[in-house]
Amino acid sequence: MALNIFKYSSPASFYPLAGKMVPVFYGLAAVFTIVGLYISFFVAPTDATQGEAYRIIFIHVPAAWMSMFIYIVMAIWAGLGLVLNTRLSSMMAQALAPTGAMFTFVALITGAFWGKPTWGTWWEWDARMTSELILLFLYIGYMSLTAAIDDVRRADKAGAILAMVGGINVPIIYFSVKWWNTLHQGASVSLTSSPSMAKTMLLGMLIMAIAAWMYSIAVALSRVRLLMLEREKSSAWVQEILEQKS
Amino acid sequence: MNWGSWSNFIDMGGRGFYVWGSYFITLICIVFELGLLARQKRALWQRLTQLMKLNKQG
Amino acid sequence: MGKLFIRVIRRDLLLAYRRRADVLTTLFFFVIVVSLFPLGVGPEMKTLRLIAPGVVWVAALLASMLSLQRLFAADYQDGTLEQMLLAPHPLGVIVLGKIVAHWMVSGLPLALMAPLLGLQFDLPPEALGILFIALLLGTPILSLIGAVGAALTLGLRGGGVLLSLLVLPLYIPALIFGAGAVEAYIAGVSPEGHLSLLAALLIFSGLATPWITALALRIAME
Amino acid sequence: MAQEALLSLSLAPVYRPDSMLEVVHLSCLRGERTLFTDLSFTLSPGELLQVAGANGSGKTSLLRMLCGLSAPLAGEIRWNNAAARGEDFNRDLLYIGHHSAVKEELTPLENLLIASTFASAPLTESQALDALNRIGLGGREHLPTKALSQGQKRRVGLARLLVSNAPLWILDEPLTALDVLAVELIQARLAEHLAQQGMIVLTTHQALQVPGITPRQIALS
Repeated sequence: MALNIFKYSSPASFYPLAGKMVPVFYGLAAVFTIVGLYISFFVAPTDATQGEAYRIIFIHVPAAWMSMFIYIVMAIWAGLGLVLNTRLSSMMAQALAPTGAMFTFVALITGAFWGKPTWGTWWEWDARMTSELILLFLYIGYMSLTAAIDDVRRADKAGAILAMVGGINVPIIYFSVKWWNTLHQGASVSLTSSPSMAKTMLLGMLIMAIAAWMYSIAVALSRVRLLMLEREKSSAWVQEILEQKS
Repeated sequence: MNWGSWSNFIDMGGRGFYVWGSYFITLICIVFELGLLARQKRALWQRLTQLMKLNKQG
Repeated sequence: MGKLFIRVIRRDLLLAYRRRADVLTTLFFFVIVVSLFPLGVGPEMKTLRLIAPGVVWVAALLASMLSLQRLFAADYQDGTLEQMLLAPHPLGVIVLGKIVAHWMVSGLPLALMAPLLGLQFDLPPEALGILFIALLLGTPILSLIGAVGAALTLGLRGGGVLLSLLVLPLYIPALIFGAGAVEAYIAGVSPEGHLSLLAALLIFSGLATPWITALALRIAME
Repeated sequence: MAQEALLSLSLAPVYRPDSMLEVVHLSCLRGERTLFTDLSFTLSPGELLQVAGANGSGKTSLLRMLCGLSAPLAGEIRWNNAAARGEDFNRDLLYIGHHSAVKEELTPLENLLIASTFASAPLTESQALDALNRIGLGGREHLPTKALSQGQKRRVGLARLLVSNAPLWILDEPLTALDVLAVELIQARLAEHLAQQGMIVLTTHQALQVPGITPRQIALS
């Protein structure tokens, strides 16, 4: 096992392995999405307090989970890259960032779509929405910083520092916004606090979250393959792949 | 959950715009991300094969 | 160690004194931004009193963006930063010295100026005092966190804009507690909680950020 | 400028007779280009190593790597049988790079005094004044450096050579922008440092004539 990890942590052997994994994860993502959507629309009952509008949570909540999970995973990969100086982990971090930003954006937009019929406004300055917005800023900052640095080694390391500093800050920001919010007015309804939440609702949310996981893995893997090709373009294994293709 | 008719399903108890709007935007986001990725992939392959040809000539 | 720390501060203060126009520019920027708000919002004193703490704080954040770009830039360009990295002392101590000096010429003047600007917004005298204390505790946090961003974006094209993008989101807790202290007082609540949290944030960032900045500088210089 | 005057006040390097700089299988990557691979050499007390090579061949990269400013792609650099990094190594090192770390807003005296506080041995004002005098900046100690000529600014940075007691000197183009007299002075100081069992690694585009020393050379292609 240890030998395997060692072997696959080199881009040359990880590239073809990732290539085989990508379609599998796309397929799984499609299957889980179909099942999840079926449960969301045809199994889960109407919510007693929120009516049909609650069906937005089947994408909102998984997207919000993903936005946070991906940030944590990204910060861990980036940190590993900084400490252990492994090329692949830094590339994984950079491959995850755009997908994380996408889910953060989706969580914000769907939150607004849920807020309008429920709160009566598109936006509320509650702790979750605000932290989600700041998370989007952090993702954009990370991507801009790594894109602005030409030297890849510096880009990896500087990105890692930013990702980790941001990671420490997210909970601080969350709690400070929460505290600030309770002092001002206090958000009334929360998306998931409905007491009448049926088991099927939870099941739908979980299955959609699994679908989002599968999708993220597939996209991140195919993006990390591009990064590998780009960065190692003069190495023997990339040349070999290019020969085969043409 | 039995919706009865298509129009009921589309209407979502009067919240159709919000429910379908958020699902639609999510779809757009995913399509956008995948499209961007495919474009990056094409551009990179093109660049790399060109580079290889140049290297072979020179 | 302490001696070195003092020497770094004295050096940077001397340099700032020789380039005092820069210091004044930041201060005037702060004054102008704060003074623009009543013109945009309208002269209704009740509204102005309400927004005053937030306005002063946001203006302080923006002003710190202006001055942060200069924190390491000159030393980077003339090779002094290389000498600091190669000095037989912990880099974090040198960095902390530079941050303290930076705060004395950028944050401290803002804190001293703020009560005067608060008068434009008809804040009561006690609120002015709390505004001053909050800024006194909060502006060093801006310099400390900002230093990490300044080190990360060192020497990059478009570094100034990038710096704001990276650092401004991280300023949010300081903004919330800082502006909140004054708002709480005006609303008749004790501002003690806000100020203690601000102090906790200051201690935390004071302990952590010099070392993170030092690491970022080493990475930037590779 | 008499060389005896130079010798009289210079500090002897604090060295160990078994001091050694070892470079083992060093490789350097800049951007996507490999600048050099498998570079090995050792430097013993009293030796001078001149790094030669065309522009862009990696001379500055090598010197920065020797200082520990950047990490090698492969290989290692050892100082006195330990990795050449950290505060102990820095205490033994004097590095003067492309940019000579001179602040235009400060006077030559302030510059030298501040530079010496970053190094381990702070100078007294009279020591600093004396060094500036010897390097030909007498009478200009209290002028702002921005009022000086290019060559004089360079001398402000190089004044550190006169007061350094570090055994290992790493100098990137120390002779550029200097007039004949200053070049002679610096070369004499280098000779003195070597005679006191110091070590020097440098790059230069000019002909190097250190009295009594034949420099070893390595060429980067």
